[in-house]
Amino acid sequence: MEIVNHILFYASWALLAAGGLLCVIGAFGLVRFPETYTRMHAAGVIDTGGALLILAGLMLQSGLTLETVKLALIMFFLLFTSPTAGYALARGTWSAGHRPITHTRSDARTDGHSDSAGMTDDG
Amino acid sequence: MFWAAMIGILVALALALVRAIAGPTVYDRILAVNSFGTLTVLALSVIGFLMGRPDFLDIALVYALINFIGTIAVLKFLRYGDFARATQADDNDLV
Amino acid sequence: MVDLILGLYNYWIVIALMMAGLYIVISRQNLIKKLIGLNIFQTSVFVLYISIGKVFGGTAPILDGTDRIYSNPLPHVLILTAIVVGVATAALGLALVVRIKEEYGTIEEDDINQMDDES
Amino acid sequence: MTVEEIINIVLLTMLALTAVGIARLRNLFAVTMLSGIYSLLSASIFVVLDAVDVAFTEAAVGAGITTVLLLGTLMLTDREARDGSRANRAGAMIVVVALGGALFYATLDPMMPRFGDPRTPAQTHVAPQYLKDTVPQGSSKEPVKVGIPNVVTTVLASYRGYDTLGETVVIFTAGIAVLLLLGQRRRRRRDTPGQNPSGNKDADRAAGAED
Repeated sequence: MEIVNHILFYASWALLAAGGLLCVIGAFGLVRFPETYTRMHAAGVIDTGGALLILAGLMLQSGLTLETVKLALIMFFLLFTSPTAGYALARGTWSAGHRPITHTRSDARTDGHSDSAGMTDDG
Repeated sequence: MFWAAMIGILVALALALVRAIAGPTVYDRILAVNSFGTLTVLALSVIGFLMGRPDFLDIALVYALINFIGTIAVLKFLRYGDFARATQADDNDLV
Repeated sequence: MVDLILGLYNYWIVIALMMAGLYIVISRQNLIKKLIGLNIFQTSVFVLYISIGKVFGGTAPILDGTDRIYSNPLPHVLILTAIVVGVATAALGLALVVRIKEEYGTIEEDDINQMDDES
Repeated sequence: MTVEEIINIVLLTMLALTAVGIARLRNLFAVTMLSGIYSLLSASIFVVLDAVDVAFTEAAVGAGITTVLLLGTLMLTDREARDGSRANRAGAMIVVVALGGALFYATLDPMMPRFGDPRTPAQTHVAPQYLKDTVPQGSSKEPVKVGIPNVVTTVLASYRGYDTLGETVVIFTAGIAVLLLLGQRRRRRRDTPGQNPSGNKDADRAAGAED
């Protein structure tokens, strides 16, 4: 049993650290990526990778208790709601007239995401 | 050891806040608010364990649900200017 | 010095929030923006009360049978009432804004004043 | 410096930054989004400062209802706010900085209770009585007056029950007032068919004059 506890301890530590790292990576993408669709991809890293790893780490930490059930419920809701919200958001962005950038930076075209001036508000 | 996760979440919260303030389009802001909500849920879960009383995970649960409802309400508002309209015309936009 | 900053940081942030809320209420002409400013001001008071109730080493005042230090429950009760009343007044204010928009066609305060002067 | 203090400081700083962002932006939709973030952050701070009940309420009310109410208002009115005049903004800044400076000076008083200090008057005056009436103190076998484990509920429902009744009355009154304000609008729209609800100024003014 001692060994199993040790393994669980280190596994949860690794999961928590990896989850925190993924959150930071996703948030960096959210700030650095050029337009809404790519930023949506970065936010997906937070919503799936970061959230699931951190919640799994916490579940290993709390063992078979009520907390694990609550964490499982949170995980369940996040797994259902974040793809739905992401889909609705992508669809809203598309129908507002924004189009994804389908070329690399060297093409030097900039009309990809600024073709609907009415939707861009002040910074 | 919850510190590793907590630091990551706090940094991510700050970056999401930057995106929400910077914009530039409304959809970027909605995306940032959505990510911010998910990160808040994670932060609340980790804070519970960090402070030694993990029995307040219910708050995180409530947040996970309210965040989703909020995002859908915002998108419905932007799309139709209304919270309760039928969505028949939806499929014509993608053409 | 560090003790002073740590001991007073909450109050300073509360003051900053109060200033931001008051600035929005005074300087902006838009009525919705003014209501959001009032909201920020309100939240600064909430944070002040909850900060006063915190005790170092304490936990939330929900008993679990063990011997613990608990934070002060009284500010929590007061703020619980204040939040709910706050959203009721905010709803009333927003309804008034909607009516003003219908009567005057604008929600900018200076335009409304100008119209009142003309008529 | 404890764990809670560090998280508290980081979250409070972000809260102040969000407030400044709200003050600077003119697009009302963006302001609504930021006010959602603002209430999420303030609720996280309430959890760190041990006020879990307040965090629950703030989550439901602040992030949920207020955002939807603001969106509904934006739907019926404008989405873009104008800046105030330059003189107006300068005057506001002077007033605000003077007030903030005075408050900041007041906090430097040595009698000002430090954050988290258990010996302040707020901690020693009434609150211990409430806790004592709910918690069995140490080894004493004295019966507990109120048996509810959540002390906030105890105070809210037992000791300050009339307070809560008054709160309900306020909400009821506000609800009636909102219904009266918005119900009148629907009746008038039915009287003058074809009128654009958010329509041009003159038609609205004329309709207002008829009342």
